[in-house]
Amino acid sequence: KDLNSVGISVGLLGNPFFVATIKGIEDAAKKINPNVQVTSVSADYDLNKQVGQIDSFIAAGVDIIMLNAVDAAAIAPAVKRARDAGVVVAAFDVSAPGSDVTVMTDNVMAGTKACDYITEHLGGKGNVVIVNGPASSSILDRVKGCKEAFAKHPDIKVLSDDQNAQGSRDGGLNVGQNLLTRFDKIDGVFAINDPTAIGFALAAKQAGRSEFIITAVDGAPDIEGELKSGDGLIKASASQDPYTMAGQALDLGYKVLQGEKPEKDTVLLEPELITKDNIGGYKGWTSPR
Amino acid sequence: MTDTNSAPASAAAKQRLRTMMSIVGMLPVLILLAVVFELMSGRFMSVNNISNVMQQASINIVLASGMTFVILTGGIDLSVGSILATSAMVAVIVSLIPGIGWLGIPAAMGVGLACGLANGILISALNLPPFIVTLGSLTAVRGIARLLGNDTTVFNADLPFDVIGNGSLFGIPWLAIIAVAVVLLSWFILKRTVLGTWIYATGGNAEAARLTGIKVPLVLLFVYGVSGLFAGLGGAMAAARLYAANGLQLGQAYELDAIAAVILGGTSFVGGVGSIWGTLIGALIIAVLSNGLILIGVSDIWQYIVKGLVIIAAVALDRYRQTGART
Amino acid sequence: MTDTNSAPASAAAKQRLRTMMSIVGMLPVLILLAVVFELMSGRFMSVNNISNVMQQASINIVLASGMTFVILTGGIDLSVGSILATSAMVAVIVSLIPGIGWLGIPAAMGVGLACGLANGILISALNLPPFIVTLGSLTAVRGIARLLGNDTTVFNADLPFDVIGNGSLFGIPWLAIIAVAVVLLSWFILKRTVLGTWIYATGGNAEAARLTGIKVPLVLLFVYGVSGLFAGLGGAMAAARLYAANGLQLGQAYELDAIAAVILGGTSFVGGVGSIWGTLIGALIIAVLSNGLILIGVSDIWQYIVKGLVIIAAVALDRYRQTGART
Amino acid sequence: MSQSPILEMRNISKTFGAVRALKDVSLSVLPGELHALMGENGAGKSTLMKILSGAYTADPGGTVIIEGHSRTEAAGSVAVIYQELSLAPNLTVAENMFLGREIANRGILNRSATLERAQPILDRLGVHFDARSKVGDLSLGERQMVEIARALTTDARLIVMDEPTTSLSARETERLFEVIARLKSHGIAIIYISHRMEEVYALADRCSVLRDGVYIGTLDRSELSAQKLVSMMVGRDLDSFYKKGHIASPDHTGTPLLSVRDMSDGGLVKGCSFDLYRGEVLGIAGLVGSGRTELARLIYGADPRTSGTVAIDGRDIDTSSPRAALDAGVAYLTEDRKKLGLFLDMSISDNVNVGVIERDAKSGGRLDFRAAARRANDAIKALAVKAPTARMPVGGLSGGNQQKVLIARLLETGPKVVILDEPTRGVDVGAKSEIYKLIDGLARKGVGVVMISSELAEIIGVADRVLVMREGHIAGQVPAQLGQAISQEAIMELSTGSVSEPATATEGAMQ
Ligand SMILES: Nc1ncnc2c1ncn2[C@@H]1O[C@H](COP(=O)(O)OP(=O)(O)OP(=O)(O)O)[C@@H](O)[C@H]1O
Ligand SMILES: Nc1ncnc2c1ncn2[C@@H]1O[C@H](COP(=O)(O)OP(=O)(O)OP(=O)(O)O)[C@@H](O)[C@H]1O
Ligand SMILES: [Mg+2]
Ligand SMILES: [Mg+2]
Repeated sequence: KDLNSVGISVGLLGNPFFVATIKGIEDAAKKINPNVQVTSVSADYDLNKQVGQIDSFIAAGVDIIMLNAVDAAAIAPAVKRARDAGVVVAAFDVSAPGSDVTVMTDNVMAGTKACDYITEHLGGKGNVVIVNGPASSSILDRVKGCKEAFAKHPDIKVLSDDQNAQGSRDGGLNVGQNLLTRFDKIDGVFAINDPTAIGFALAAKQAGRSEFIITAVDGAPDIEGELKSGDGLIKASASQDPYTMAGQALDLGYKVLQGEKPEKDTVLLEPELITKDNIGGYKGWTSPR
Repeated sequence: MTDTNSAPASAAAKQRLRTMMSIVGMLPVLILLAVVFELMSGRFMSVNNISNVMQQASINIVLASGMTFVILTGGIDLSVGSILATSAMVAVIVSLIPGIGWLGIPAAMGVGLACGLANGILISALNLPPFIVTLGSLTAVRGIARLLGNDTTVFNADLPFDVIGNGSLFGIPWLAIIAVAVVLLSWFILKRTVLGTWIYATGGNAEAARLTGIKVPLVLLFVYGVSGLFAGLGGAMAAARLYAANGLQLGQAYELDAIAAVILGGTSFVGGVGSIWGTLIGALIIAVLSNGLILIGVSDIWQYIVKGLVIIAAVALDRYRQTGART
Repeated sequence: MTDTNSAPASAAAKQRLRTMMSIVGMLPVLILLAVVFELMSGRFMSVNNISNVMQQASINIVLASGMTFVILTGGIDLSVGSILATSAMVAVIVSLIPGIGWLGIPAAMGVGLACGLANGILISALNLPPFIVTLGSLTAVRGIARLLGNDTTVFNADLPFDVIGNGSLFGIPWLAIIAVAVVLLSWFILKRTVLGTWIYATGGNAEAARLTGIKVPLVLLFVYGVSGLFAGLGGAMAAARLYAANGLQLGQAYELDAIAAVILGGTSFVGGVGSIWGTLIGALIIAVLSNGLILIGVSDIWQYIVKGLVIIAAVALDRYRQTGART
Repeated sequence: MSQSPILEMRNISKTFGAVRALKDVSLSVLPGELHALMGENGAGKSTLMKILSGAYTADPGGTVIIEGHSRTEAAGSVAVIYQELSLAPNLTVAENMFLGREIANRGILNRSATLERAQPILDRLGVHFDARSKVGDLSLGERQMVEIARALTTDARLIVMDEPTTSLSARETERLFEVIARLKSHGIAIIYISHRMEEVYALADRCSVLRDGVYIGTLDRSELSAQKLVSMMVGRDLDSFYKKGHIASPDHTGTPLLSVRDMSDGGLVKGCSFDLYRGEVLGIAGLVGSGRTELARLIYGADPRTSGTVAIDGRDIDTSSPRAALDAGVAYLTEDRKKLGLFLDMSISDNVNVGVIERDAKSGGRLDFRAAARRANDAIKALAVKAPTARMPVGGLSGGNQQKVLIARLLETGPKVVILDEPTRGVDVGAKSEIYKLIDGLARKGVGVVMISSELAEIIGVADRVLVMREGHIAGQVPAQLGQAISQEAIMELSTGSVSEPATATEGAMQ
C-alpha cells in the first residue's frame, strides 16, 4: 500500500519541539514517497479539538495519522475510530492507547536523570524546588521521575512543587521571582522544561542570587548556549530527540501500513543528559540532518 | 429611520423584506464558504464530512445559544468554557458510579445551571458588571474543574450515555440533533413566550423595561442561568464525545468562539437586537472554516491568518450587503 | 435671580467628593490585599518583592493603558496579546541585525502601531463591530507572529536593549518606569488635551460628538492606533525581559488581563466614563494577587479559585462602597 | 426687501431610502429677524435644519448660501440647538458648551479659560447649576439650557433653535426670550422651531410652514393668526383646542381615589402630600428642577423613598416597584420617551403590548399573537397613530406618534390612576389636541389623571386643579378654593416663591 498522505496532530504547534517532530516526520515520509502530502495541525492542548481533527483526517482519507495525544488516556476512543476506518495511528512523544505504534521519550527517566544531577551536586543534602507546568502526562512523568530521585535522599527537602510556570520563559521568570522572594535559600531547582529553566535563571540574575543550580528537560536550542558557556546557573538538561523520535514513529507506522507487525509496539527513547562537558557532541533539535 | 408617509402596503412589504434580510443574515457567506471548500477539496460535501462538521459545530452551537440569551440583554458570559469543563468532569465522575451512571447528564446540567445562576445572582442582585463577574468565574470555576479531577484526566470507556456523543439517528449524529433541539427551544423561548419579549425589552432599554413593570433582575437571572445550563449540557456532550474530561484543558477559549458565533450572527453587543438563527449560522461558519481549511491542506499557521481575515471579511460583506439593501 | 434653591456650595462639594471617590476607586482594595499578603507572608512589602510586582505588572499596565483609550470610546481591543507577540518577534529579529540591533524597539512599536491602525481603519471607516474586527486580528496577527519565527522561539542572549527589561534606575526597574511614563502620557492626553475631551465625548454620545463637529472616525483611528502602539511597546518590553520571543505562546490571553484591569479600575464598558488611574490600580491588583498568592504558597489550582473570587469581591466591595457614599 | 438675506436655501430635497423627507423646499432668512418654522410632527423641519448645519447632505440640486458663501465656507457662522439633545452626559457643562471648539493652546486644554467663559453665559441664562456640573446629573430641562448656552458660546450670525422650550417651564422660557431679544438686537438671525403657538405669536417676525416635506408658505407677523397657521400646517381646520368635556369640578367629598402622604426621597422631594379624586385631572406645575418628575417617580416606585405612603380608595398600597404600582392600578408616563420609555428597536405592537403580554399569555407563558395584534391595531386606530403597520419598529415614527404609542401601552394596563409627565413634549398641534381629548376621555371614565406639565397654557386649559411645586415642596394649590378660576399669575407666583403661603396652601391641597 502506498503512502500518499499523512495527517499530523500535535499538542501545540509553535513549540519548537513539535516543529522538530514535524520536520522529522516530513523527512521520513519524503524518503518513502517524495510526493507524499503532509498536513499538520495544532490541537492547542484541547482534546475536543484534537478529536475533531482526527475525524477530519479520517474524512480526508489519510493513510497514517501521526498523533501527539493531548491526553494520554482520553484519546483512546478517537484512536479506535481511526483504526476502525482503516487508518494507521502512530503515536509519538505521548502514548495513545490503542495506537498501532508509539515512540516516546522516557520522561520518567528524564526527570530522574535531571534530578540525580542535582542530588549528586548537593551531596544528597539541601533544599530544592520543583517548578511545575501544565499537567500533561509527559510533565507528570518528569515530576514523578524527579521526585523519585529526590526521595532516595532523606536530607533533600522539596520546598515547593505546586507552582505552574506554564512551561514558558515568561512563566518561569514570574514564578521564579516570586519563589526567590519566598525562599531565602535554595540549593537546587528542577524545571520541567528548558524555557521554564531559562526564565528562572533570568529571575535569579535579576535578584542577584546564584547559590543554586538548575536542571531541566528538553535540550532545546535556547539552552545550548547557556550550557556551553558553563558559568550560568543551568547545569544540565535531559535532552529529547524529537526529530528522530517522530521520524522513527512514521517509519514504524509505514511498516504497519505494509502489513508488517512491529516486534514492540512501544519504543521508549532514553534521554541523554547534556551538560557543559558533553554539549560539544550534542546534535540539537534544529541542526540540519 | 424609516417611512411613515409612503404607501402603507409597499412599506409593509419592505418591512417584511428587511426582516427577512436580517434573518437570512450571514447565510450567503456560509454557502459561499461551503462552495469554495467543495471546489477546492472535492470532499467537503460528502455525507461523512458534513456529519463531521455538524458534530464539530454542535457544542459551540449549544454554548452560543446560551450566549445569545445573555448578549440579547446586553451582557456577556465569559465563563462558559470553564463551566463546560466542570460539568464534563462531573458527568464523567458521576458516570463511573455503578448503576446510575446515566445520571451524569442531569448532574452536568445541574452543575452548569448552578454556576450560571451564581453568575446571575451576582449580576442581577448586586448589580455588578457582567464582564468582571464572569471573568472571575471563568477563573474560579476553572479552578474547581481542576480540583474535581485533581488535575488529571478522568475517563470512562463504558460511558453509559456515549450514544449522544458518538451515536447517530438515521445517519444524523445525536450531537447535531441535540444542537438543533437547543436552537429550536431557544427560538421558541425568545420569539414565542412572554419571557422572550422581556429579554429583548431588557436588552433594548433596561430602564424602560423596569418602568414598564418587567422584573429585570429575574430576566437577568434567567439568561445567565440558561447560559450556564447550556454550558452544562455542552459539558455532557463533550464528555460523551470524548469518554473523558480534563479540568485544565477542556473548554479553554470556548467563550471566544461562542461570542464570535453570536456576533457573526448579527446579534448586537448593545443588546435587544438579534436572532438565534443568526447564531446558528455564525457557529456553522466557524466550524466550516476550521474543517474546510484542514481539508484543503492549509498549514496551521496560515489557518490562523485565513480564519482571522475571513471573519473580518464576513462582517464587512454583511455590512455592505445591508447598506446596499437599505438604499 | 429670585431663587437659588439648594446651596450650590454644598452641591459642588458633594460633586468634588464624588469625583474623589471615583478616582480613588479600588485603591482601598489594593491596600487591603497588600496588607493581607504582608501579614501572611512577611515578605510581600520587601523592596525586592515590590520591585518584582512592579515588573510583573508593567506590561499589563502598558497594554491596559491602551485598552483604556479604546474602552473609553465604547470599543474593545482583543488583539493586543497577538500584537504584543508579533512585535516581540520583530524586536528580537531586528535585534539580531549587527550594529543596528537597538532599532528593535522602534521596529516593534512601528509594527504595533501598524496593526492598531489596521484595526482602527476597519472599525472607523467600514463601521464594523470592534469585537469582531479585533477577534479577527487576534487570530490573523497571531498567525503572522508564528510565521515570523517559523513557529520556533527566536532568541538573542546579547539583546542590545536588554537594560529596559532587566535593568533599573536608582533601584526602580526600567520596566516600571516605562509603565509609569505610559500612564502619565495617557493621563495627559485624556485629561489635558482637546483630543482627550473628544475621546470622552465620543464614548459618552457618539452621535452628539459627530453633530458638534468632532471627527469621530479620526478619534477611533487614534485610540486603536494607540492601543496597537502600546501593545508594540509591550512586545519590546517582553522581548527585553525574556531575551526571546515565541510567536505562539507569548501574550496568550493578555487581552483578558488588560480588559480586566480597565474594568476593575472603574472604566465603563459603555464608554465615556473612567480614568487611567483606575486602570493603573486595576492592573496592580491583578499583579499583587498573582504575586501574593505564590508568596504565601497557595497551590496553582487554588490560585485560580481565589483569584476569581477576589476579582468578583473587589468589584462588589467597590459597588457597595460607592452606594454607601451616595446616600 | 431692503436687506440681503443672511441665509438662502433653495430647492432643497432630501430622501431617506424611499422616504421623501423634503421636496424642493426654499427658505430665506434676513439678518436680525426671528424666523419661525412650523409644521406637524414629521413635516421635515429638523431635517431641513440638519441640512443647514451639515449634519445631513441634501440631495443634489439644492443650494445653501450663508452670507453670500457656500455652506462649507461659512461653517461656524451657524449654531444649532438640536431637538434630540446632543450632549455628552459624561462631560461637564463647560466641556459640553465648548465641545468641538475647545479653548486650547496647541491641543492642550485651557480649563480655567473655559470655565471663565462658560460661567457668565450660564449666569445670563439664570440656571442653578454651575459650569463644572456633570451633564448626566441634570434634569432634561436643565440639559436643554446647556444646549442653549452652547449656542451662545459661538459667534454665529445665525442660530437655529429646534424646539428649545419643550422641557422648559415659564420662567426659563422667559429667560430664553430675553436672550433672544438681545441676540436680535445684535443683528443675529434666529430660526425658531416650536409646537407652542403662543411662543410663535410672541416672537416671530415671519413664519414659514412645512407640510409633509413641502414648503407651504411664509406669513408676515401682521398676517399671523391661529386659524391661518393651523390650516396651513394641518391642511384643515382644528376644532376647539383645549376642551374639558368632563365635569370640571368633580365631587371632592368622600374617599379620594389616590392619596399621597408625606412623600420624601431624602433629597429632591420633601414631604409632599396630595389627594386626587375620581375623574379629576390634577395638574402639577413648577419650574424646571422643582422635583415634579422625582415626585411622580416616587409615587410609581421607580426610585426608593425615605418616607411616604400611597393609598388608593383609602387603602394603602404597595408601590415599592413599578411592577407593584402597576398591579395596584397606578401607571406612569415618563417625560423622556426615548431614554426611559420606548424600545426603539421593537415593533409598535410589542411596545404597546409589553405591559400586558403576561396577562394575555396562554399556558406556559406562550405569547398570544392574536390578542397582541388586536390590541395594537385597536390602539393605532383609537389614538390615530400614523404608521403603515404595527410591525414596524417604533424608532421609525415621528415624535408625536411615538408618544401616542407610549400612551397606548399605559392604557392597555387598565389603570385607575395615570401620571402623565409632560405628555405633549415635542408633539405637534394636531397630536396635542388628540392627547387632550384622550385625557378628557379618561377623566370621563372615572380615571384619575395627574398631569405634570411645564406649559402653563396647557395646564390651565386641561386641568381641573393645579398643584405648584417649588424646591421639592408642594408650594400651593390653584385655585386655592374650589370653583375659582385657574390663573397663570397665581401659578407663577407660587412657583417662583414671590408669595409665601405654602403652609396654608398645602393644607388646602390636602383637604
Ligand atoms: N435618519 C432618518 N432616516 C430615515 N428617515 C428619517 C430620518 N430622519 C428623519 N426621517 C423622516 O423624515 C421625515 C421628517 O422628519 P423630521 O425629523 O425632519 O420632522 P420634524 O418636522 O422635525 O418633526 P418633529 O416636529 O416631530 O420634530 C419624517 O418622516 C421622518 O420619519
Ligand atoms: N440622576 C440625577 N442625579 C442627580 N441629580 C438629578 C438627577 N436627576 C435629576 N436630578 C436633579 O433633581 C432636580 C429635580 O429634577 P426633576 O426632574 O424631578 O425636576 P422637574 O421639576 O421634573 O424638572 P424638569 O421639568 O426639568 O423635568 C434637578 O435639579 C436635577 O438636577
Ligand atoms: Mg424635529
Ligand atoms: Mg420633569
